[in-house]
Order: sequence, then C-alpha cells, then structure tokens
Amino acid sequence: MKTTIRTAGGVAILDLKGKITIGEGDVALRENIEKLLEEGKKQIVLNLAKVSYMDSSGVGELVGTYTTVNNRGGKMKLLNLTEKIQDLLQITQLLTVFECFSDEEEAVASFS
Amino acid sequence: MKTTIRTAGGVAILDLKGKITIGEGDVALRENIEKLLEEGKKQIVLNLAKVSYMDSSGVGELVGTYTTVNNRGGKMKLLNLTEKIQDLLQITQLLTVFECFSDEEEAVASFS
Amino acid sequence: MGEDVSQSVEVVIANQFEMIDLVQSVLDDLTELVDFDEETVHWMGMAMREALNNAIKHGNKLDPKKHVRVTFDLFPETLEIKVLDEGDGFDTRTLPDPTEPANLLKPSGRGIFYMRKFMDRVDINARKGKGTEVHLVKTRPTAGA
Amino acid sequence: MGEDVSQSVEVVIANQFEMIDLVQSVLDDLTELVDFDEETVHWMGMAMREALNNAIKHGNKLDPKKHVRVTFDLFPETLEIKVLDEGDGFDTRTLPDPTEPANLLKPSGRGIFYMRKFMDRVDINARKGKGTEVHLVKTRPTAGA
Ligand SMILES: Nc1ncnc2c1ncn2[C@@H]1O[C@H](COP(=O)(O)OP(=O)(O)O)[C@@H](O)[C@H]1O
Ligand SMILES: Nc1ncnc2c1ncn2[C@@H]1O[C@H](COP(=O)(O)OP(=O)(O)O)[C@@H](O)[C@H]1O
Repeated sequence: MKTTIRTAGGVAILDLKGKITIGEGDVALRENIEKLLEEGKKQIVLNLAKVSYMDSSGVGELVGTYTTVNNRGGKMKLLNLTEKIQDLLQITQLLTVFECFSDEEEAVASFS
Repeated sequence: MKTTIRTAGGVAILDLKGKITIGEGDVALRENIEKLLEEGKKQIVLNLAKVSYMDSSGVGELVGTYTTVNNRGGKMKLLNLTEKIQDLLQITQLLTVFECFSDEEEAVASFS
Repeated sequence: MGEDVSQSVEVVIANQFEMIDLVQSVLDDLTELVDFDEETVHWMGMAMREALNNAIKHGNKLDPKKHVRVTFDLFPETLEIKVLDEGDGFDTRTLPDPTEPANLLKPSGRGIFYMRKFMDRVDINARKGKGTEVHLVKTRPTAGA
Repeated sequence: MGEDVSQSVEVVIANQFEMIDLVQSVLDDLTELVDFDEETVHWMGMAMREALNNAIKHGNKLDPKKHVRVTFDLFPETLEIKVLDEGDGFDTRTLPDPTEPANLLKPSGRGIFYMRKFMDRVDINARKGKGTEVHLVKTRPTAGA
C-alpha cells in the first residue's frame, strides 16, 4: 500500500493505494494515523478510491484506527468506498459505524 | 489459436492468432493446410505476427506442414516472425529451412 | 470433463504471506476453466485467502519452516478447496459473532465470518496433532443443468 | 530471505495439458518475488512447459488418472524446478540431435534440446517404476553478488 497525505480545510486526507491485507499495508496505515495524531491532526479522512483489495485484516485495521482516533478525541471518516469494500463493511454491519462519503468536499465540510 | 484465411495475388495467407502449443492450435494448423492443398491452393504464407506463444510442438507443426506442402508440390513460407519465434527457429537451425519475410508484399511476390 | 475428479490440483506452500498470491493465481486459472462469474471468483478468492491467512498466522504461528497444503477439486457440481495447516486447531463452537454490538469494534474476528458469507459451505476440521483443515465449497452455477 | 529454503512450492496437477497454464502462473508469481529479468522468465517458463508436455504425453501417456508433481525451490544462488511423472522413463543417452541435417525436418524431438538451451542445467533422472524426474536449474542473476 502507498499513502499520500494532504490537507484540505484543516482536514488530513490520506489517499490510500493498493492492498490493505494481512501482509501488506495494515501496519503502514496504523503508523500513519499515529503520526497524524501526534502532530495534533485529529480530523482524518481515508480516501479508499484506489484500494484494490482488502481482507478481514484490512477491515480490522480500519476499525482499529477508527477506535484509536476516537479515543484520542479525533474523528476518522471514509471517502470513496469501492463497491467491494462497501460490501465487506455492509456484511459485517460496519457501515453503521463509519461515516462514509462519496464526495470529498462534503467529507471535509462534515467536520465543521 | 484462431486462423483467418485470405488470398493475395493467388497466394493463400493464413493469419494465425494465439498459441501454437501441444494442446492448442497444432492440429488446427494441420487441418487448415490440408484443406488448402485439397482445394489446389499450393502457395501458402503463414503470418505469425499475432502468435503469442509457441512451444516445441508448435515448431514441429511448422516443420510438419512445411514438409507436407513440399511433398504435394507446393510452397509454404513464413511472414512476420516475432522475435521469440525467430529465436526458437534460430536455435534449432530452422531459419535456414524456412523462407521468412517481414513484408507481406515481398512474401507474395516471391512466389512468382 | 470426465465422470471422476480429473481436474484436481494440490499446492504446498512455505508458511509465508507472500505465497498467498501464488495460490490465488492457481484459483484464478482453475476458475477460468469453468463457469463461475467474475464476482463469484472474487469472493471465493477472498474466502480462500482468509483461510490461508489463518493457517499461516493462527495454525502455523508464522513459523517459516511449516507448510500449508491447499487442494482444489473440481467436481461436476462443486469447486472444493481445502486448506490444511500444521497447527493445534481451535474450538470452532465458541467463535464470537463479529456483528454483535459488543464485537463490532473489535479489530479482528471477521475472517471465518467472511468465509461463511462467501462460500456455500465451510467445514472446519481441527484435529489436535493433525492440523486444521478448512474445507470451502462453492456450487457451480451450471450444477444440475 | 533466510538461509534455508523457505521459498519452496509444490504443485501436483492432474495429467492434462490444460493444467500447464496453472503451473506457469505459479512460476510467474514466484519469479516476481526475485530478480530475474522478463526474458529469462519467459524462456525458463518455456523450458518448464516442455518438461510438463513430456511428463503428460510421454511419461504419463495422456492417462488422465495420473499426476505430475512440480516442485519449485528458491535457493540463494538458483531457482530449481523439478517435474516428476509416473512413467517408465527412457534412455537419455540416445536422444538424437535435432539440429543434425537428417533430423532437421523431423516434426518432433526438440523439447529437451530447448530445455538445455534455456536452463543452466538439466538433469533427467529416469527410474523404472519410479517415474521420470526432470530437474531444471537456473542461476539467479545476483548469485554471489
Ligand atoms: N487455522 C487455524 N488454526 C488455529 N486457530 C485458528 C485457525 N483459524 C482460526 N483460528 C482461531 O479462530 C479465531 C477467529 O478467526 P477469524 O474469524 O479468521 O478472525 P481473526 O483471524 O481475525 O482472529 C482466530 O482468532 C483463531 O483463534
Ligand atoms: N518424461 C518422459 N517420459 C518418457 N519419455 C520421455 C520423457 N521425456 C522425453 N521422453 C522421450 O524423449 C523423446 C524426446 O523428447 P523431446 O526432446 O521433448 O521431443 P518430443 O517430445 O518432441 O519427442 C521423446 O520422444 C520421448 O521418447
């Protein structure tokens, strides 16, 4: 997985690209989130548009970072879920947990 | 393997596409050649431009059909060898056996 | 296709996550020989990868000297995949449901749940000293036709 | 990569030409983990396919109930592929040279010749009653570096 981090309206947007699976990407995501929190950036959007594959470990990692961000007084939201990722979250009833957007501006605006 | 047969200047040109390997294409080639010979078409060009893969059975099939055509008083020539097929024929010293062309008009003209 | 199981493949991999892609390739090639649609192949692949993840991590405990054996059998009615590790097994009766409110925010515990969603049958055979075998079954679309 | 053979894979296929692509996929995935260039991978694949063709056709005599076992071992210096059939073997000392004028127009007899051209070492172990094992060895480009 490759991550590009940018900022829009005070919100950190992580563009994730590639696989988030047990061998790949899961640790990288956690580390990136940790760094943002340490820098005091607590409004976070994960852009999943370019995530090609996710397994249960990847889903677990989303849940784990969501909890971490919450516990540190921040908020993490999801942007541009692919159909397959949407299915994965739906099946495990996580769509009710995550706030999801298909429009970046809306996602950013939702924090204010 | 897919074969399209067309005629140019009295010469039958077979455009071969796909694999010529032990499980695929080798028999089809032989049958097509047989049909042409039965129809009295004895000037034959095999266009290999779109042949993606050939193994020793495919090479053997080229040799076999070459001999068949010769024995029946015809001539079979090769057109547009890919680099890999050229290597295969080179290594087994078959480039000295086959007449090969990289220009279709030249190939057709060579029969007259 | 003949009456008996002629289209079967067995793959034994070293106990490493990097090897999973390779088993996926075998599944992809095998499903190309038959009649599953793309969507089905995708989710079946995911179920298999979950079983492989578990075999490598929970079963073989990441020991690189251990192996995972995967067998594919193409029967007239089903495609069956078996994933066998060299671990000590586990109690399949006490698996928590990841969709219960209390488990919703747990970072793990969704693998077997996904397998069951994406396959038509999942049998888990955990035999102490003989490793765990996860048996995944998908009915072929043309079965019975 | 560790000191010992951790990256090894074994594939057992039913005795059918259709299964060859699947073994090719395993080789492709395995070579992606290492340092061979595309050209080398192509010819290595061809050598392996020739060995598989022979195992299925000459060794197992197209019997769909027989199997071919392929093992891949990635050593620090080499990639080694073994192709084992259930046939009766043959006399490797009397193989005709396909480039001799008398053989040039023969429609067969080039498979082993190609294997030898494309691999760094080819050992053929034909043991009556135990099948034929073709052992293909390619040195890794970074070997010794
Ligand atoms: N092959 C296996 N060998 C031993 N234990 C296993 C195996 N597969 C699963 N388990 C046990 O079942 C639990 C649930 O597995 P799973 O639903 O895949 O979720 P996760 O792997 O995220 O924990 C694992 O945490 C593990 O304790
Ligand atoms: N695995 C095998 N088992 C038995 N005989 C074999 C095997 N491989 C090769 N042979 C014998 O060696 C001969 C030469 O093989 P090869 O060079 O691949 O050419 P071809 O397969 O076109 O005949 C075959 O014709 C066959 O008699």
